[in-house]
Amino acid sequence: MYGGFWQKVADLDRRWIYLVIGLATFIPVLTYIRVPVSITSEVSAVYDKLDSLPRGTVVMVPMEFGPSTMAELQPMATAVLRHCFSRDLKVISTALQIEGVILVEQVLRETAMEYSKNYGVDYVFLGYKPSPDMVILNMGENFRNSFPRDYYGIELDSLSMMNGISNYSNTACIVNINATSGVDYWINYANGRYGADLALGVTAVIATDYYAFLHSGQIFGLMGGLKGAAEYERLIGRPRDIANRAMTSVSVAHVFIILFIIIGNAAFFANRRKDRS
Amino acid sequence: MTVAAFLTLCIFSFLYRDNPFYTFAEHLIVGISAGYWVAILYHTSLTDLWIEPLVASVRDFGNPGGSMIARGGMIVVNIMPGLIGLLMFSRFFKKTSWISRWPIAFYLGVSAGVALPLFLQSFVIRQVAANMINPVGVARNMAADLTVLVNYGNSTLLFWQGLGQIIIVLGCICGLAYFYFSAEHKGILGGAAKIGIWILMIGFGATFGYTVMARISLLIGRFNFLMDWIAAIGDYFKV
Amino acid sequence: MGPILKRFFLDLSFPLLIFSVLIVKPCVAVDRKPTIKDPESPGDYVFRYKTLAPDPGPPGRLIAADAPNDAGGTIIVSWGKAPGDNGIFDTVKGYIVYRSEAPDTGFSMLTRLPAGSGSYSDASPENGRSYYYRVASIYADDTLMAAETAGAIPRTQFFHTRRILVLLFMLFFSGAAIFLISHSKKGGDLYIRPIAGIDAVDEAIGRATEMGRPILFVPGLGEASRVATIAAFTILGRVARKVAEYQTRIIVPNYDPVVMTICQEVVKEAYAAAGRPEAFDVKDVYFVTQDQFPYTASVNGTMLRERPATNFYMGMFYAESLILAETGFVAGSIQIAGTDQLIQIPFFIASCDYTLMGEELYAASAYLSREPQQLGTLKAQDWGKVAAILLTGAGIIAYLFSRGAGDALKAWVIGG
Amino acid sequence: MRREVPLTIVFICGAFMAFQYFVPHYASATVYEYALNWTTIISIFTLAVGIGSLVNLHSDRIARRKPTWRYSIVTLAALAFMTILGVSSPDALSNPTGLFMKVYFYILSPVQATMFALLAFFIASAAYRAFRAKTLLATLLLLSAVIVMLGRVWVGDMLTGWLPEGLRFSYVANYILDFPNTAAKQAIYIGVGLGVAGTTLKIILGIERTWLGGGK
Repeated sequence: MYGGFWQKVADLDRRWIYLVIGLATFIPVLTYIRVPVSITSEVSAVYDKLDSLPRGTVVMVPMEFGPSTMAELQPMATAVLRHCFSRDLKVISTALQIEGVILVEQVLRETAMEYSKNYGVDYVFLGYKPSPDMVILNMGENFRNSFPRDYYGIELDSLSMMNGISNYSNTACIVNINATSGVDYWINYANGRYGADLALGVTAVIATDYYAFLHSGQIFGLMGGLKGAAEYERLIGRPRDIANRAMTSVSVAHVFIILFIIIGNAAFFANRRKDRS
Repeated sequence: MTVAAFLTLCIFSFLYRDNPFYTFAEHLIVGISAGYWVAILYHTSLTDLWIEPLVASVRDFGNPGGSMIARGGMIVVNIMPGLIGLLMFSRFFKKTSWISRWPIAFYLGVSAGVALPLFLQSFVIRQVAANMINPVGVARNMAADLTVLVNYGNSTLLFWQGLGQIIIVLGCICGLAYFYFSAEHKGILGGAAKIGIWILMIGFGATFGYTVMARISLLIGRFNFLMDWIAAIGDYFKV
Repeated sequence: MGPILKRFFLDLSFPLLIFSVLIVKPCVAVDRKPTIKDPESPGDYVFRYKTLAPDPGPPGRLIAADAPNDAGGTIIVSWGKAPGDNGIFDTVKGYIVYRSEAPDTGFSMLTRLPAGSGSYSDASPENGRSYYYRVASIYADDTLMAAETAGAIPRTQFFHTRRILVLLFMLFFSGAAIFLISHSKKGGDLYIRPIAGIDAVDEAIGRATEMGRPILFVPGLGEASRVATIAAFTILGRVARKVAEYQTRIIVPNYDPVVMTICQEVVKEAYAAAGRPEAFDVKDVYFVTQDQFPYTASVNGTMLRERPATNFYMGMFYAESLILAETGFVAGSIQIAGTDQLIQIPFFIASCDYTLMGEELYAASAYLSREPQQLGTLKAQDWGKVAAILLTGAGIIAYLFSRGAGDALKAWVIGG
Repeated sequence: MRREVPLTIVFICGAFMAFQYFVPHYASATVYEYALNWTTIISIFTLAVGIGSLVNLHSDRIARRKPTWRYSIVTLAALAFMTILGVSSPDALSNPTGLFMKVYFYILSPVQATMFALLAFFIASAAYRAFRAKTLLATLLLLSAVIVMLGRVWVGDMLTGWLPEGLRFSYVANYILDFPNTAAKQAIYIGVGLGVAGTTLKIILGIERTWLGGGK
């Protein structure tokens, strides 16, 4: 009878699991309970760097994410941009992933509006060009090589902010928010070839891969997924924003997934013992 | 908004089983995203990278100043990439499809050439440089922390940080030993490879844990969206 | 729970989920406050001791120099910070950089930089001419001219001196690869250790024969030109050959039409080599669709219907990896995977019996095919790894001699 | 002609670009900049060709009345609709109230996002049904995953908050990420770097020719 129970557990219809995980994620979305978020040094390194720059410094925040990854990276992008704009840093941005161009434009425009920043004076959006590797290399020579005109079709030379800004060496640092494997190009080309000071904000899926570059000093900071975004929101003093709210769901869902792994394994070993005897 | 919510539900219906709603949504998106690509490429890339410099150099040709050859040369330089690119379309015709290898060859040659030294530099040499740790300094920090622990009973965790440095260097070497295929895994090499695979597993475990977080985040994003949709409907009925 | 109730819940779970929101939503007090603009930027808690600020003064020592290792046309101007520009006193408003082509007259403003800056790279000069710079610090109301002037001539360089190691390493690696490939082509023997996963292949096929069930080989979602897909072809050749010898059946569902054509060739050849060309059924190597999730759904269906004894996943895999491996596990098949997609490797390890990780897949392919170019490159990569370990060791030993030697070697390796 | 010309082009471009890295002279830098620019422009056409093949594929399906040909009509109609919408108006990409942007935000974006959101369900189901600690290696992997998952969220600290800092989940999770994980990823990256170098070298030298495709 006992073995039969474990057999039933092992054969549970997968749609029950879908239902459980759906509810485990969904109910916390409704409740808005907030949970504490611990701050890690790799995220605060990004914050400290941006926070130490003098007002008016030009930084680059290239954003490569599309609708499929916006749940993770849009909160992060918003938090970083809010920090930049609140500190009167000037922002140059690109969107080298084609699906996300309009999304990035929206994030940039709306955050800038929130801080009443003016286009061309406080921030510039260069937009999209195909083949990110070549574009990243080309921008290392001169932004105008890849982007004679910005996203809105305005010539770069007629934007007052771009005056005297020719390539990465005129920017204080690059905070690349990226969901694609194009991150490697930023490390290899922008940092490796042109020596740009680089930090990454990436999806949690690829975040662990970039600790090696943190260790080697090729990047100075690293934000991974919603957790990274939630930490950044805390650092800029906005612990009620979207990523922090989502951390509740993440917590509950993690617990359930761990439970699934444990129950699944228990059933597996119980059944195996039964098979043997 | 409602269209969006409907399509979201179409996709979620795949969880139940493969069905016409899902197939419909999928085909719709393939078409729309291709059309979106055309628009983005047309507006942001083709005109300002190729057509405008070309037009400008043709206009310059008429202006006096500079040598004829230089001005003519500029036209050639500006027209070439587009012409090479147009060769790509030869692949739609069976007889001429071999010509499309030329632009591919150019593209591949340039990107391979750029990548060769840079991948060696960033992925190999910089990682090696990171592992050139100062053993004396690390040992000193660890000893200091142990002294604090023995004398005051609390740790500054410096010992663990130092140990971590050593784990990185040895772990990396053992990992490389695991991926060393020129000798059988016996003796020292075998031992190193065994430690290497354990280290690799811990690393993959970390990736695994983070991936779970990423996937959950995407789901939360969708639920937040559905909530907004419901809120919007609520507002609509209120008004 | 009764079967009717179960069906009811399963079929209605999603409608219910949505419906529950509609009901729950108004009942839960929700804090949907729009985000409030911060009037003062956060993090700006610096106390300002304006009264204690030092007297205004010019910037410190001014240096102008040709930017090293470049095409020329750039001069780097650097200066010490002016008194009061240290992030605590807010008295310095910024700096102005002036330039002239004569040492003492004709200076014109080049750029204005914010407080805290200490250098500027001027990219507008022409090679071979002299340029002179002055930098002034701007205080709240008045401007102070720096007394010093510094000049430089921009030049172009032929060789990047800080990239010597990269060049050496590239030449060493290329040389090794070319040498080893040609050595192997001439019939020279290059030893590759047997890969553990390969032995598992034979065993798995034996088991399939015993059970009288087919074998499923999934060549991944990559195009035919990807390295992982090419490795998958080699392994497919081996598997198909064994399958033909043991007289079982192999099923290969494909995502890419080109990959399908090659797979058909490979399997056909393997059957011919095993002396049973008549046993090859072309319908078992088929094209499904080029849409990720429908493809996965179809392969899942095949697994549940045919209940293969062994599943092979070789090549490029993305998000579908865990769906496939899960279904295969539940169907009770032995599973052997191999991919170079780092993100998918953990899922395969957790749910498959054997996994070829990254380079192991290439090595397995080189081991089986004995093709000179695969063997030669793999060997050259091994040499590269040894070189990397030796270099690490050299760095650590340099530190044992003296800290200065270690730092110098490390800086040289990092380069620029 | 059909093989030699492309192989020569690859060799010249590749060898020049590889050595250009070590030669900062302005002549070499100028050629380098043009090469980059040309490559970007060529890639525009590569993407255009991709869209062309999509049209080919679906019109073929319709012409031959393949099983899913009705859906192919949907694809082609959507493509035509979006192209006309995007290309006809000059401010399609910057006007947030325009129809083009609306289609993007209300159709394209939610569907793409939802496709990926399905993975959360799949991962949960796989966690329950397939992730097994069958071997020592799989056990290590799952343990490390569980620690990292708990350490990243507040539950982990709630469970171990009473322990000294060095033993809390968040510290241990960070430790795993910072050290063993870094070591593993470094070893992998050194391998990847050498692998990429090997592949690009073979392409430049014309040893690796699969990109030429079949045919003569």
